[in-house]
Amino acid sequence: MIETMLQTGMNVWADVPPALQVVLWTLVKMLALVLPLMGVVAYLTLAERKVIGYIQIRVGPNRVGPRGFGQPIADALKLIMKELIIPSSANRFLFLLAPLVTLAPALAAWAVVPMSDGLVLSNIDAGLLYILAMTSVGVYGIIIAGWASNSKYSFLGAMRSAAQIVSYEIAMGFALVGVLMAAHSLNLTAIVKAQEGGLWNWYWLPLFPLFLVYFIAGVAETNRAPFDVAEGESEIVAGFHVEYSGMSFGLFMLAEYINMVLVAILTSIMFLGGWLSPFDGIPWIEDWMGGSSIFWLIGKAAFFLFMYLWMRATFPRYRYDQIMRLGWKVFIPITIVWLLVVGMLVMGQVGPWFD
Amino acid sequence: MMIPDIIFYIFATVLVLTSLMVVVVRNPVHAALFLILAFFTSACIWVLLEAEFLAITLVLVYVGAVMVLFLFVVMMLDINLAPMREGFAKALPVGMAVAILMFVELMLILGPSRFGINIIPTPNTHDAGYSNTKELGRILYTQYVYPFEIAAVILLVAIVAAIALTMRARRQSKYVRPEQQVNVKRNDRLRIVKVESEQRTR
Amino acid sequence: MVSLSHYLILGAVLFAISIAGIFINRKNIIILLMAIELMLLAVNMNFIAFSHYLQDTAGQVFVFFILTVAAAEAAIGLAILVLLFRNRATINVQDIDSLKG
Amino acid sequence: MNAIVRYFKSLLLWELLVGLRLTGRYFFAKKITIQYPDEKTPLSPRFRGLHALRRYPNGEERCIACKLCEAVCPALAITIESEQRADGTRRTTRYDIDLFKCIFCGFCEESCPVDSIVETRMFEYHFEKRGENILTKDKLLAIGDKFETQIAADRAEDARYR
Amino acid sequence: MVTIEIDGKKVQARDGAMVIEAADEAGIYIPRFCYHKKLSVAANCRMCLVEVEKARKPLPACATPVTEGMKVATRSPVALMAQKGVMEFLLINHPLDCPICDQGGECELQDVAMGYGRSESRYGEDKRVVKDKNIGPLIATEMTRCIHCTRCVRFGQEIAGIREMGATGRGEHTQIGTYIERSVDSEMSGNIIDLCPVGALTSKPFRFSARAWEMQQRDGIAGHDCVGSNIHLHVRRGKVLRVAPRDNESINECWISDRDRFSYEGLYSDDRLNAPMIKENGIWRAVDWETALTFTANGLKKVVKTHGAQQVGVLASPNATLEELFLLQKWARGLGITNIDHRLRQMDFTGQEDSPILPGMPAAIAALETADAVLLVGSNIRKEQPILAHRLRKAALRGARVSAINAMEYHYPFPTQHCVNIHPIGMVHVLAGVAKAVAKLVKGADAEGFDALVKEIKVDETAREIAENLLQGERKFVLLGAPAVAHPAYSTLLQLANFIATHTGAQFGVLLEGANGIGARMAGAIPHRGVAGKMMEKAGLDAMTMMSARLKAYVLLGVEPEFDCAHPGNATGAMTEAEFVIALTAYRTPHFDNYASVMLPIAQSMESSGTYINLEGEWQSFQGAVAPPGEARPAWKILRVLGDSCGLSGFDYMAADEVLAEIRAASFAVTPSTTMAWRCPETLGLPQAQLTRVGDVPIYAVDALVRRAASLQRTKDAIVVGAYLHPVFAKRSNLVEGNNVTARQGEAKAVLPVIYDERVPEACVYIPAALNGAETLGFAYGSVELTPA
Repeated sequence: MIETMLQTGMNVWADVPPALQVVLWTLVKMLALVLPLMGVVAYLTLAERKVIGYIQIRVGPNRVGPRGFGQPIADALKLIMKELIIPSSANRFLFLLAPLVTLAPALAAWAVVPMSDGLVLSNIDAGLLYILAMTSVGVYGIIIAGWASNSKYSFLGAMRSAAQIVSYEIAMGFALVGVLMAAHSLNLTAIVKAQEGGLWNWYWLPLFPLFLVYFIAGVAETNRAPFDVAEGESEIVAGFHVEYSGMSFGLFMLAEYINMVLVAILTSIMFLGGWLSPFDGIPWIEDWMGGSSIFWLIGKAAFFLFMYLWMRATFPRYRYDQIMRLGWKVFIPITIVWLLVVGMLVMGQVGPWFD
Repeated sequence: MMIPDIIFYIFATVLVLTSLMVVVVRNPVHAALFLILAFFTSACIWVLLEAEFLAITLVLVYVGAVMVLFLFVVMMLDINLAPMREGFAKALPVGMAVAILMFVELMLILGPSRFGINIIPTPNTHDAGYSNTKELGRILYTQYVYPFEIAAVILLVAIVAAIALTMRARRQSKYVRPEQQVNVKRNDRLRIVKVESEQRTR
Repeated sequence: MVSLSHYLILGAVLFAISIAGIFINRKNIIILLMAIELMLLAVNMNFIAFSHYLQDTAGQVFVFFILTVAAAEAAIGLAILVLLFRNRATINVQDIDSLKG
Repeated sequence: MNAIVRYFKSLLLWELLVGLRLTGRYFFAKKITIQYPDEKTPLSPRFRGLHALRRYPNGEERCIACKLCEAVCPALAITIESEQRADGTRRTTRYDIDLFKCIFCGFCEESCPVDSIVETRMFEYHFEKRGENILTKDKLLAIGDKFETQIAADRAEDARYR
Repeated sequence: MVTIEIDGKKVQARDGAMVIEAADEAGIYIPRFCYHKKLSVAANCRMCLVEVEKARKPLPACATPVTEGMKVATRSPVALMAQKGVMEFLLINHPLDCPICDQGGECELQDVAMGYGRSESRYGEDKRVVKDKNIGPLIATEMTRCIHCTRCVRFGQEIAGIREMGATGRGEHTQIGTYIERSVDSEMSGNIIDLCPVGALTSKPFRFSARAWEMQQRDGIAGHDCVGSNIHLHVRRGKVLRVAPRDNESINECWISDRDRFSYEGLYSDDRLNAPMIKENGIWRAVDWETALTFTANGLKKVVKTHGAQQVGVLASPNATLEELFLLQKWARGLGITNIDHRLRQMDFTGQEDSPILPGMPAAIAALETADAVLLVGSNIRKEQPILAHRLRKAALRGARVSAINAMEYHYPFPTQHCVNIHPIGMVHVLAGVAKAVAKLVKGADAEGFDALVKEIKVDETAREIAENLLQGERKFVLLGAPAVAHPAYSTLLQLANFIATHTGAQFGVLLEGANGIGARMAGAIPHRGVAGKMMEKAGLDAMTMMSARLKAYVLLGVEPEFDCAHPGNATGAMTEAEFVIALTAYRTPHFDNYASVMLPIAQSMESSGTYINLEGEWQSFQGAVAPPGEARPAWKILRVLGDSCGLSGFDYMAADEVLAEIRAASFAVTPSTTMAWRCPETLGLPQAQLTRVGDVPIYAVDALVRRAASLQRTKDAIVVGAYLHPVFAKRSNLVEGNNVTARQGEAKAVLPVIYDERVPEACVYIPAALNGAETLGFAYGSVELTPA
């Protein structure tokens, strides 16, 4: 029975023209990436509220569904049903375009992110560059949103956000340069493969300063606390998306959380060996824990996501000039100095990493 | 027509239209946004030309940084647009005339008669292992290593120049250095003094 | 088939448009700068097209350098623009007619 | 030596880690959230919830339109219009409290010479349409009638402190 | 001047001044209840006790004259103890019901109690309760609250001139009231509301509607008589809630008449017009302003085009502001319309070219109280200009000799020497007699044709004495009132009065009806003169001729023709027959519904900015205190837009100030003056009718606003329509009180009840004008036939 169904399916598939086959197959792969991602984002919002609640000795949302697990669905429904307000003197087209411009690059960056060996939508050579390019495009959504809303708060938020993102992108780029120097490749799969061989072979150890800089810059890049001056509600209400409501606001939210997950995953890939098991090469633990797999990547990303929330619950918001100072006067010098160190290490073919 | 052709024509049309909009729209913000779209489209065309690295670099450098700067400046400056548009109608015919003239001249040289498919055939596509990035890197760091370093110096000079030009020394602004703030200990600021109580005088 | 001349003509069109743009937006420095960027893009287009069709990576190296220089030009140009606006409160080319430093 | 230690501490984000440890500890602390609709905290008799206008036992409304509450209201939430009623007494024709403006400070209650305007224990209310935020005289009297037992008990309990 | 020391401060005081006056002057506050600067000193509240050096007991500051070197302490322990003691006694019987008292928040007792009262009373017995009195529709009483300061009693006695309130009983049984249950009817009675320091006497229409702290106080000018009393409008949430006097020593001191105080009720009458309305095919439709103004402009232009501008009559109320009247005439004359008038009740326009340009009073209002002799001709001054009557009363009490010649007996609040009450024609003869007496007494007092004119007249004793009075003393006045202006021989009266004034050295004035009679002439809203009295080349028709000429179109600014015109029947007829009637009106009346073509809602004077010129020539500008209701707009704005939409230039004003500036520029240095040329009247004798109507306008019927002030209409001064006859005369004519009679004036007739009234002279019937029921009749002064209905 099942076999016949499979057989018929295969036959139908064979009849599809090859060009269309490629398109369809790509579409399926994209959906297979995006749909779970949406789920992750949805439950990340729940996790955020839960974690912060727990840290503040509360229990967080627990009304919708068992232990509050229906909350993201309820939130999504609420956002979808809410009225979409367009300010009367806003630039209507750009106002509606902005959320899409924010969301699209956030999703597009995922095309080159390897989930496991070979489990990647597009294994391109300049993957790292591509990711940098996509994340830098995301800033347009914010700028356009702030400008098109025709509101002072929005505009201030957008300007702050844009300046912040552009500034931290430099430190972030330098940190990644360290990685690519170490791995001799811009290809993400290759970077992970270069870290093979257990916890001590990963790049977090030789590139420790870059690791910290990358993660913190990632937090700043996503406008998350304590770098959330772009939407500092005590100063500029909600920053660039003050005027947004309903699902157009929801898209900004979505993009922000997708970027959070992306940064978490990229940090894992770049510095914590991606899907590699930390116990590679330790015989009995390796067998017991199972080998390298996507679950290791998910676990590592989850840790960084938790860090996001933990940091938000712990640190007060940075002052804007201090953010810029941190980006330009601390992170960039640190990365440049460490790039020199990495260069020397690579030249000297030091340790288990650069041989 | 093949699929790459269709893609080329679509992108080329978009590119031409957007670059037209860049020069004719009223609002500089819109012009900048159109320019961004133009860059994006040309990046796509470059991908067609198997220049992936440059395409991504274009997006990274131009779209990601330069145009942000442009937008920033355009939005921040409170520009009175009315005088900017004066003479628009007057200059339009001259501009169009020069542009058309130039286009016709270029066309005569660059037309299919010299660079058509028959004269220069489409090269073979590279095999799967080919990496444009690698190729470019190889030639850049060998043959063109000195120009590359000069370019780096130019960029450095540009950074310094831009900062030097726009830097406003605000001597009067007072700000605390956070690292000093953090390092302050109680004993630096606080001194507990024991004061004897006074005797009551009659 | 898309031939080299297709790309060259596309570049020519872009170039012509940016020339026209310089003519019709004579007063607005920002648009002028943008037109120059567009012009450089047209040049880059030609370089890449040639590089592709002639199978010579050197063309792409030039594009790389042009990108570098153009970025530097944009940064300094905008810096000057900001300085100008700060001092004269205008970016109208016709108002910038004083030679005094 | 101290300087070096300090330098490394800041480079390794020591202070931040201390902060994270603190909040991390609370992550596992016992939660004290009240499950609101199921569990409720006890309310003081002085609780300042929704407003009400009271009546005397014989059914006569207490309010005499002296407008002291209107005058004392720091948020200008109260609007009163008054006239001479047919029997010659001074009465309100309109007594509106805008709950959007009201800050529940309780001054109106305190200023009232006849204990007419009071704030009840009721705090679970909502609006569905524009204009519902205005508590009119009818609504206020209805609230007063509904909660009179509770209101009277609260006043009696609190009386010895006044 | 003496120098005294109050609280260690050296103070200069007038000889004979009381300590409290000196203290007030120096800004030192002494609490008081019974003392009032305009009233006599009673010293019965004892609140102002102060310590005076070398006096054994505290002395009342209000009744202690200053002496040189006196040392007064107002806040010494002795003084404070005395004041606190008095306060405690006052509060023994005063109920502590401030929350329900209308005075709460503006109560002198409350204020003083805050400063001098104890927080707890030591009085445990029952409090005194006093029964409330009903003293009329204007003043609410709560006599339990009375602290017996007797300000109200003294006001009646000293200011209003009629002792209406008094104190009965002694000690705790003292009560203030009207001895028998009657109302307080003085036309100034409202002032006791302000005078009462507690909540015993409060305003009835205002009762319980607002608190003092809720209201904003806006300045205004009263718009019902030519005095232009300064008032405060108390406004809350865009509504005038009450009116209070604003001190202006030179005009109204600190008093206002009840008419000015309570007329605001008319603003909120039910028939207020809230939106522009046009009549299409006989159906009224509320429209927006644009439609209405286009309709108006088109309709008027059509009439002008088909019938000519001479076929349009423009009538304005003399209560309209200077700006409105100016724009009205500018607009009308811009369209070529010359028929423009505001003298609605005047019948006799002969010699209008010679009559004074601005016939006010050349002296200041305050000068009236220094008068030595006054001759009132046809003036019910007490009901027409109560504030002037009060000034005259002060003069009369000082010893001025006041005489009056009227068509019916008026009760003045002051003693008069001669009061001649005679039918209208007789008035002329009596005045001619006075003139003849003057001519005899004064050398060279003659004028061309005067001898011939008065040949028939016999100078009787009264006339001679009046003439002699006017020849003695420094300041003398000959004043003509509104009944004189409405008199059928107004120009003769004017000439004779002027003759008398000129030759006795008296000042001669006309007390015009309406708030802005002078302003209307200044603005040029008069057919033969332009702005600032510039003679027009071609005079238009006067108000009365406009009506009898039955023009094709009329423009009415705040006029209700059936009440405000000299011949209501004729006016109604003219309106009904006209093709196009534009009514700029604040009210929608059945009459307008009947004949108007378009009704444009205008603001009343309290709702718009404007300027009034009072009879002494004082320009008093005011701002609108509240917004007009609904779509109504200030008339000057409407006229401005009308001017624009009729294609006239010079109507681009942004504010009323600009209009005013234009008038000021045009009328620079033109002040009221009553100098006029002598032109001998042709005859003194009009044919004596069998029965003459005397048609005074009652005090509460003078204009549209007052006619709608509900409370005023319930007072005794709101006169009932009827045929008022002297009982002796009525009985002789077999007319019985209460029976209905038909009054006929030519075509016009009305059925009226007969009322006996001893004030009406022989051969006259008093049928008040401007009342419902009299709007179908004819001239206010003229022959009338009465037949039992």
